Order: sequence, then C-alpha cells, then structure tokens
Amino acid sequence: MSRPKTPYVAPEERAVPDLDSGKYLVMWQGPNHPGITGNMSLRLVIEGDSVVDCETHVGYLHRGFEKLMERRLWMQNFPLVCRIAVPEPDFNEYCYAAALEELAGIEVPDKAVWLRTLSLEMIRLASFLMWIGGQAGAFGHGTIAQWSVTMRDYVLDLFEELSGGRIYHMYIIPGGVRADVPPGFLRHVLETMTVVEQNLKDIELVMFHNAVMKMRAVGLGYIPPDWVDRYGITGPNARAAGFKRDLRKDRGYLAYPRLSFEPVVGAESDAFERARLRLAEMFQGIDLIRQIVDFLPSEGPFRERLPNPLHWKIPAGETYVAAECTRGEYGFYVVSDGGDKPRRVAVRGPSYTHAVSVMERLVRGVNIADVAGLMVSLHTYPPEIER
Amino acid sequence: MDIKDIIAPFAVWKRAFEKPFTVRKPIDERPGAPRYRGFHINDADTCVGCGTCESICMNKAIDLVPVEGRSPSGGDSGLRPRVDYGRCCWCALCVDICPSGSLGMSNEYLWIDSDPEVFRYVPGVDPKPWDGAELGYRRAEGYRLLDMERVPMPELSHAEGVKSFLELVKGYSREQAEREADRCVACGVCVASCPAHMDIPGYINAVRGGDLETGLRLLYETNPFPEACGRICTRACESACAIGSGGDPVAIRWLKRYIADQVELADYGKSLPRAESATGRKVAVVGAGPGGLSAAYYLALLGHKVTVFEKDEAPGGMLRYGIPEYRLPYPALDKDVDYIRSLGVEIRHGATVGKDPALAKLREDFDAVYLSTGLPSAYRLDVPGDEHPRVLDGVAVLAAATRGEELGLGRRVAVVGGGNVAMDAARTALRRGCEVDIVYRRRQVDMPADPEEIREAKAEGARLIERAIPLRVEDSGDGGARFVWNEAEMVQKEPGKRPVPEPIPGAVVTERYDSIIAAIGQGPELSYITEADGVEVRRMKPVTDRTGRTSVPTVFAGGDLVNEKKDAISAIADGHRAARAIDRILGGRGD
Amino acid sequence: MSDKKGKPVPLANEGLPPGERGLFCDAPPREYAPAAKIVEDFWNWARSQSLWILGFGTGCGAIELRPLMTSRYDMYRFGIQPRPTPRQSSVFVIGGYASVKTLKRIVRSYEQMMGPKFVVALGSCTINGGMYWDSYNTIKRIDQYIPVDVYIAGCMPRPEALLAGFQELKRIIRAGKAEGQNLYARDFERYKANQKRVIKDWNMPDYNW
Amino acid sequence: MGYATFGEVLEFAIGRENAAVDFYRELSGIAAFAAQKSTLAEFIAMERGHAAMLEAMKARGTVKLSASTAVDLGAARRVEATDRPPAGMTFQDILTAAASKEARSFELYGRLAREAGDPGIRETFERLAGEESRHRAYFQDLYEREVARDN
Repeated sequence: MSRPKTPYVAPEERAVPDLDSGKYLVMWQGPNHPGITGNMSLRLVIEGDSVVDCETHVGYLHRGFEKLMERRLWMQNFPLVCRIAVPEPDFNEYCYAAALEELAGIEVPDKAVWLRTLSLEMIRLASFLMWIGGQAGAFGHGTIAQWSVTMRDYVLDLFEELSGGRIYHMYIIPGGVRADVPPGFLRHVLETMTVVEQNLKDIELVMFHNAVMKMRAVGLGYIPPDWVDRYGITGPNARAAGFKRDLRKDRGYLAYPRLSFEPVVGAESDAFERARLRLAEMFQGIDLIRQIVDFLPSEGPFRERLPNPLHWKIPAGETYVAAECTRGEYGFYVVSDGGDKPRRVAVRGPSYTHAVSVMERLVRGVNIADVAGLMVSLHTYPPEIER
Repeated sequence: MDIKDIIAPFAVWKRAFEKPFTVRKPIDERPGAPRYRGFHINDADTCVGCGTCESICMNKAIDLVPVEGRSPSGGDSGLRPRVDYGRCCWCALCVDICPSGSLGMSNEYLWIDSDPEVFRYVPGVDPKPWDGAELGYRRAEGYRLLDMERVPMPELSHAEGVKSFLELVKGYSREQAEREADRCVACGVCVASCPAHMDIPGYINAVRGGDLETGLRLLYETNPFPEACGRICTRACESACAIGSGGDPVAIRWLKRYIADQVELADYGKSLPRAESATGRKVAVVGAGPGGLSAAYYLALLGHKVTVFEKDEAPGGMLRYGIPEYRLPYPALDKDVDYIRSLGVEIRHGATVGKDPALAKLREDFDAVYLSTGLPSAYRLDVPGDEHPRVLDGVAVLAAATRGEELGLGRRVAVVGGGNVAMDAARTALRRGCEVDIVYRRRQVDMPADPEEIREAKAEGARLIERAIPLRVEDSGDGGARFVWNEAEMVQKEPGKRPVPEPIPGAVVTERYDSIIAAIGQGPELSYITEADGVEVRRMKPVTDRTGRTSVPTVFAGGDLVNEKKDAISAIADGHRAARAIDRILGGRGD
Repeated sequence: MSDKKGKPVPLANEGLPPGERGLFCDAPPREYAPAAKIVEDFWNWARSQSLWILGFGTGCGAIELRPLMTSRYDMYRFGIQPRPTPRQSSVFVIGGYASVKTLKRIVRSYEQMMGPKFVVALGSCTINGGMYWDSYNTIKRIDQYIPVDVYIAGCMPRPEALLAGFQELKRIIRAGKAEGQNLYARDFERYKANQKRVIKDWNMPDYNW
Repeated sequence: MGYATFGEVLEFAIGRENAAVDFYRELSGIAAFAAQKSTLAEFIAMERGHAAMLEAMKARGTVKLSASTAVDLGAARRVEATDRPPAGMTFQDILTAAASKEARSFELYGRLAREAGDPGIRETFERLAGEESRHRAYFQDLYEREVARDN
C-alpha cells in the first residue's frame, strides 16, 4: 500500500507538547468508550486529528488479586485466578494449577493433559473470535462482530457442556481436570468446529479481502522488530514481526509436543498483518482441536488424588510457569514458604507490555480515528493488565 | 487496490437466505447444560451440618445457620449451610468437598430481584423453584476433594491372632498417621459427641503437623488414658465424624493411640503440666478403674493428695480385668497408670472399701471421697438351672484370664449375650482353644457390641447363633451342661422402638456345652454404702447431680456405677468432672 | 448534609474554580414529578420499550453483554441497544465489581445520564462484594453509592439472565415502580456521604469538553 | 368368685396393691444393705401411689384408666414360681420378682374380667388389667435397660 508506515520514534525520545500554546488538544479516550478494549483510558494529546502524545491510564479494574491470593488456601485460589483475564480464564487456571503441581511434585494423568490442552485451545479460539469482532468493529465493520461473537458463543456452549460454566469454567483444577467429557461432547466439538470454520472463511472473505480494511489497517501500528525484545513483546504481535516464537513449541508443555503444528509467522508487523496472522492461528486452532479430539484417550483417570485441600501445605519453593495464550506469554510466578497459602503470586500478562509500553509509543502520529483499531490490533485485555 | 477487495465482501450475500443464528426466545429455549453450575440444592436430611463447605468457600458465601425442626444430635450439628448469592462465585468447590455428598447445584440460573437483601437462602430448607432439580452440577463420579477411604491399619491376621494374646492392631507409622490425620476437616462435630469432649480436631492437627508434644498435652487435658482409649474406646466420635457420612470416618482412635505410642513415658513430663503447689487437702478415690484414676489424675494436678483404694492386686479396673490383653496390652495400660502415679497418686491395693476401711472412715479421714466402683459382677442368665456349676460369670472369666489362671472352660463353650464383654469372653475362649458359640437373643445388627469386635470374633472362628431366647440349663450328666433355647423371630411390637424377639412355638434347640458363659449385663456392688452414710441410692445407683455430687456434699460418684453409657470414656469424663467439682468444694477454682 | 459534628460537609465541587464547578452535581437532582396517570402510563410504556443502555464495561459482567448485543440473542428486537455516551442512555449496567476508581466514573456517568434513568446491577459483586469481598480496592455494595433498580444473580449471569433482567426492568418501569432516580434525589445526601467515604480525591482528570 | 359391685372390685384391687406393699416391706426386712432397701422403698412408694389412686377412684365412683394393655417384653416369664428372691438379692432379682408379680396381677384381672357377668364389672377388671400390664411393662423396661443391657 502507498501509505507510509508510522514514523519510527526512538523510545527514549518523547515529544513534550506545549499544551499552553493552544496548538494541541488533550483528549481522553475511555474508560467509557466503545473503542477501548475494556475498562481503561488513554490520555491523547492531539494536533489536528493526529496523536502527538499518549499516556495510558489504568486502575479501573484493579482488584488486588495477588494480595487476595496470599490470604486464601492453595485450593481456594483456584476459583479466584480465572477471574484475572475475563475473556480467557483458562490460561490462568492452567498456569496456577501447573505451578502448584510443579511445586508439590504432582504428576497429572494423561487424560487430564489432553483435556487441558483441549480446554486451552477452545478458549484460544473463543478469545480470538471475540477479538476479531472488536477488530472489525474498530474499523467500522459491525457485521463481523455479529458473526464472530455468535461463533464464540457456540464455543462457550461447549464449555458449558464440559465444565458447567460459560465464562468462568473452573475446569482445570490442581491435580487434573474436574470432570470427564460428557457423552456426545466430542461430536459436538467437531460439529461446532465445522460451523466455526465455515464462518471464519466468510469472515476472511469479508474482512481480509476488503478495500476499507486494507486502507485503514495496512501500515498501521508498525512494530519494528527490534522493539520485540526491548519491550518484551510476545505472541502474535511478535510473530507478526517475524519472530518464530511460540511457547507451545518452545516450552513444549501439556500435549503440544504430541500435536503437529508450526507457529504462524508474519513479516509486515502492522495491524493488518497481525490480524491476518491471528486468523491463520484460528484456522490452526481448529485443526489442533480436531487433532486433540482424535488423540484424547477414552479411558483412564482425569484427576490425581490430592491431600485434603483444607490443610494442603506445599513444600517451600518457587516456580514460574508460562503458557502461550492468545496475546502472548502468560505466566504465573508462585512462591511457597511451605505453608497452606501462597507466599507470593505474581502474574505476568502480555497485555501490560502491549497496552502500556508499546501502545504509548505506537500511537504517536496515528490519526485519532485509528487509535481504537490500533489498540485492538495489539489484542489487550485490561482486566489482566492490572489484576 | 485489487478489484477482488471490492467484490469479495458481496460474496456473503448468500447468507441472507440461511436460517439466522438468532434464538427466538432465549430465556425459555435455553436451559442450563446438564452440568451447569446454577443455584445450590441440598439434601437437608443427608447433610450433617459439618460446615466443610463453609471452610472451603473462599468468599465466605456459606454460613451455617440453625434451621427450624433440626436440633444437634450425634453426628449432626443441626445447622445447615446458607448460601449468599451476593458472595457466591459458583465455583462448586463446596459441592466437590461435601463429605456427605448432599450438596449439589441445579441448572437454574435465573434470579432477579430489586432487593439486594433477598439473595440468600438455606438450600433444601427454604423452598425454591429449583428444589429437586435433576440436572445441574454434581461432582464427578468417584472423584472428591477429600479422601473418603481410611488408611488401612496393619493388623495380625485372624488365623495368627487367635493363636495368642498378642495385640492384634499394630498401630500406624508416622507416614500412615499423618496421611490419616490429613483426612480430617476439623469440623468439630466429633467433640460434642465425645463424653469427655476431647479436643479431637486439635490433636489430629498436631499429628498432621508432627507436633506430638502438643498432641499429648491436648489429650491429657481431658483424658489421662490415651493409651487405653486409643485402643479400646467405644469411639462415639467416629460414628459422628462428618467424613463418615460419605465414607470411612477418620480413625480418631488410632490417631490418639499413635500420639501416646510415639511419646516415651519419660518424655511425658516435657509436655504435660504438673501441680504448681500442694493444697494440703486429701481426697479418697474408691476404685482404680479409668474413672477413679482420672479423678485422681485431675485432683493431683490441682495439688490435692489423692489416695486410691482398690480391692484388686493391680490398677486399671475393667481396663485390666475386663479387657483382654490382645486388645489392650498391659504395658500400654501400665504406661497410663504409671504416669498418673508419677504425679504422687497413691494406690492402695487389696483395700476393699466397706470391709477395710469403711466408707464412714474415709469420709472422716479425707476431705472428699469419690466413688467409682463400677459394675463388677455379671448378672445371672435368669433362667431355670442358671446356678449350674458350668454356668460361668463372663466378667469373672475375663478377670481370671488376666490373672493368668487356668480357666477350665472345656472344649465347647457358649457365650450368652451380645455386648463387648460377650465378644471379649468369646475371643478369650477361642485363644484358649475352645469352640465357641455366641448365643444372642436378637440379631447381629442389634448387638450392642462394637461391630468390629463382632466381625473379628466371627472371623476368628466363633459361631454366632442369633435369635435364641435361653429357656433353661440342664445337667448333661457328663460334667457339662445342656443349654436349651427357643428360636425366636423379631417382632415390631411398638412403632419407633426396637423390635422384640418373640419365641417361635415349638422351635426349641438343645446343645451340650462344657461351659456356658453369661454375659448379658453387669451389676453394681453397693454393699459398702451403709444407711448411716446417708448416700441416697435410687434403682441401685447413687443419686448424683450433674457434677457427680451425691446427697452427701463431700461424697461424689461416677463412672459405670452412675452413668448411662457405661464405657471407659464416659467414666473418664465423669472422673474429670467430679475432680473439678471436688476442687471447688475444697476451695479451688475447679479448672 | 452534615458530618458528625453537625458542620456542613462541603460539596464535591467546593473550592474548584467556577468554570469547573459544573463537573459535578452540586445540588440534589430534582425528583421526577409524574404527570396525570393515563399520560404517565403511556410514557412508562414507551420508556420500557426503548431501553438504551450505557455501554460502559465497568466490570467483568460486560463480557456477557457482547453476546446479548449480537445476533444470537439480539437484544435490539427487545428494544434494547447500547449507546456510547451517558447522555443518550437510560439504563446503566453495572457489570459486576467496581473499583474505587471506576466508582468515581460510575457516579459521574450516572449523574450525567438524562432522566428517567435506571440501573441494572450484575452478579454477586454488586450485591454483597462477591469474590472480592476482602479486596482493598473494590466497593462491596453498589446500592450504597447509586440506586439500583434490578439485581441479577450470577457470576457471571448468562446472557439469558441479563435479558430476563431487562424484561424485569421493563415490567417495573411499566408498573411505574422504577424509583431509583427519585431515590437518588431524595437520599442525595446519604449517597454523597457514602461516595465521599470511599472516594477521597474528587478531582477528575483534565477533561476539557 | 363373684364380685357384685364396683366398690367390691376396687376394694379387691386395693387389697392387692397393699399386699404388694407388704411384700416389698418384707423383702426390705431381709435386705442386706442400704442400696437394696432404698430401691425397695421406691417400689413401696409406687405401690402406695397405686393404692391411693384406686382409693380416689372408689370415692369418685368412676375408673379413669385406659383399657389398652402395654407390650409384654417377655422378661417376666423367665422366672416362674419363686417371687421371693434370696437375701443376697441383686437388682436383677428384685426387678424380676416385681415384674412377675405385676404379670400375675394382670393375668388375674384378665381372668376375672372374662368370668364377670356384669358388663360394668367386666370393664372395670379390664381396665385394671390394662393398668397392671403397664406396671409390668415398666419393670420389664427397667430390666432391659439396667440389667440385660447386653442381651
């Protein structure tokens, strides 16, 4: 496309606009704004209709999870952690459970490993479907959201059938998973995947072969590859910049080493490329879910016996467990002092990097109408930024 | 600009003719999934009100509240969980952990109101539209957060056990004890059911934490016979145990024994308290059984000088003379008694109160007297011919076995009765090489004996003859006796009461035995109380108030002699209670 | 309004430059005076048929508003649609927990909304603190700060429950019983006192419109 | 035996209760120790109460007793013949004697009721029999609870 890429601004440099000059206007976007991915706000300094400076403001969703967790028993934290990232709770459940299992030296049964993988891939798909609706909406394309959110709802139906909850599944419990698949569930999964895949093809047609989308997204929010390591950019944002980094491959957790897939890598590193890459990952996710359904053992235990949760003490130690979520590296750093409650839990969410450090720098020079599109293209979830 | 980018979006016009995604009436057409975690349901009759749901709930959304029409009874706190939907996060950990399995969740999810105060109710008690919902979250089959199976106790095999008087139960190892202790949810339902109100969750917690000194201290706070009770207690606590409502109850008795077994007698002093100073008051205790010695222990702890009068040659009462060695080895009992002695308690053996010294003399010489003489003699069979020389007293047989005397039971032995004494007598006879029949009037399920004892007696080779009403004993003419009984059937004569055995006309059975051991019940020996003592006796029991005080202010009584339960732990509780009451009349604070 | 000593507590905007005083309600809002019954009934019917909700995702409950807005549940057919600004909206959906910082925006947005206005609160957190009952940064009961017309139990309530909640709200409006707005006017002092108890700094960022 | 009037019937019954008092008093005379004596004293008081109740009924001219009989637990039939326990009597002996005495009264009244010609008299005997059966049940119950606990 002919449009120039966002001019590169060295991170150390920051234009300090003289607000008293009358040349600039301070504008708040959010917290109540449809173009914000959640409850957060941006303080934009604009000149004409382009952004000169941006400051992100968070704290609207801070609940103090890490502190709350220090007051709850190991098992009591299990329903709490999933609330950290609302649209994508399962990664919290997995990371917390895996950290506990590592500290306590618990081996998870094979069936649970597969069911966890299935659960994570399903929520990845649901989360991407939610995102694609937002991305399209931010570029003025409401129809996509109508389709994709419905597709997401079908995936949530599967979760409801499997775990008993739509949004908060609380399925991946330390020691395994909470229940075996109900009868007919795997058939429903495959049926749903067919519908979703069909729909994604339509979305691809409408959204990615679309002149308006291309005009607005191509070249928008270019992330220079050298930012990736400087700011800790992970996930699709890093892959779109040409880095072949995927924790599913690199760390080989759960059943991923036994599944055949290759991380999708892009090159252009702009909003359009990121969107296309995520779409490719959605198709890949559908393929992974089908593989998992094939591999899923029909017999065997799905949960390891744990000590009495009311006085479960975990040996002193610390660990960091990370998983590849839709937005990048999601990690739990858990410290135990040998007691019945965590000494410290620190959650590493990818949104913090993307929505604060990267966003503030990328948004300079962008037209204010594109701020929302840029923000969504980074795929961030504010509840996870501040926990 | 590619022309495709302009045309492609129009391709999805084809969708215009398809069935829309829209659900016509979402509220009516979409019930929750079969596993949906909706509002709670609770089977209030299965629920025991243990409050484990309350403990696991991280939101403090569950409170246990008293409900109408339910009062606390053994194993049921009388409380039921009330769920606050202003707190609940629908995680269903409460359902997963519920020991009795009464909690569940319906698949109902609609509850809308203008008043924030209404969002709480007691499931299963307050009627709700989703009561009895078929669908909804239940915990996965076979998977629970709690371990419902007891850590198996290493025991001698029955074939091995019956050959000798070696102790059958070997006791837990540290690893086993800690694993068993881990099953406890510390709900405390057991504390109310224990006659001595021992701090059971406390000492189980000590076992779990490996802090046996604390454990021992907690044991001795209410019970100075942990070795004995850790082996032979009737363990009302385990019947009450909330874990038992859906699985094996926690092995509370074995854990108590584990603590006492692990600590050497020499180390007892490190963790147990001693009297700070002597008060100079003197108390006499009549009977060195568990009740008497408990009273002696707590009185000594309070600084009083205690003298125990015991007619037998060794202390322990029924623990020694009534309970066989294979259940309670004498070294274990001696450990308990020796610690009590080490506090300065003097035990005078061979002193039969009433003969020497008289009760009046004790009242004169001591500031207070505690009577704990128990039920020393078995009642007769109460059938014609029961004075036959081959009809033996069950209690006397057990005492003779303790003294190591030759029992001379012969080859075939009948034990009449269904209590623990009958089982002990039967198993003692088995160990002396006899063939044993246990003859009982009712059915096995009606037996007052510990079910474990019955099972073991049968496993060791005793034959159980149920529903046999003794008719008479005849002399067989060859040194034995013929026992005649009438077969009976169980008849529910009065609703709500236990069924009564009714003889079947004509079904009379006669068997020849070398010995017939009567163990139908035991009676007190009260001839030492004279009218001049003024101790009021009603129905062969000294009349006491709640603390054990009789009509004479300085005379107290307790144990089997007085209480209804007639087991060791109740006697210990009586002893403790009386010790505190005695301390109060002697000017102490009674604690 | 008075504190313990009976001294009048200054209003939120006191001490601000005159130009900024208008940022807050500095006087109790007026109570709505209903017209003649038959007219009012008609208006209530009309109001109930067109609920414009403020699309302010205040908590995690907002996640279930998305499906409701889109084709599967399609709330537009029930006369419900989201609006981007408080000034166009009649229903404020409190999506669960509210941190203190959000509460400030909630109050401000609520006060900006045109009457008649209604509040729907989602989930446990708004009723009694929910799972953040012991968090230092969330408020526990939303109705101490703004009046609530309808509560929907759940964590999170499903889209169907949300829809049922809106239907209930419609019923209440039609019956003329949605009194939240008048309650706020009537008990303005109490609400303000509660708000001030948790919100210490009333200065808003430099909004300049 | 013919009992002509209601008064005579009650007179007869009162006589039996007083005989029971004498019986327990005699036992008390041979009792070896205080506890036995006090137990017997309780039973004496009980029988006196029964006698007083019958006296009151006689004075009022009506019998306020239920005719329903209590359940027989079968404890009384164990000891036949002897209702006079030995001097070293235990609680068991006393209770068995008492229960079998009440059982015999019950049987006696039952027989008298069957023999009585006058319906009013028959009913009075039936009611007295019912009363005695309840006394018997009381002793049997006590026996079950206190003596034959393990049986």
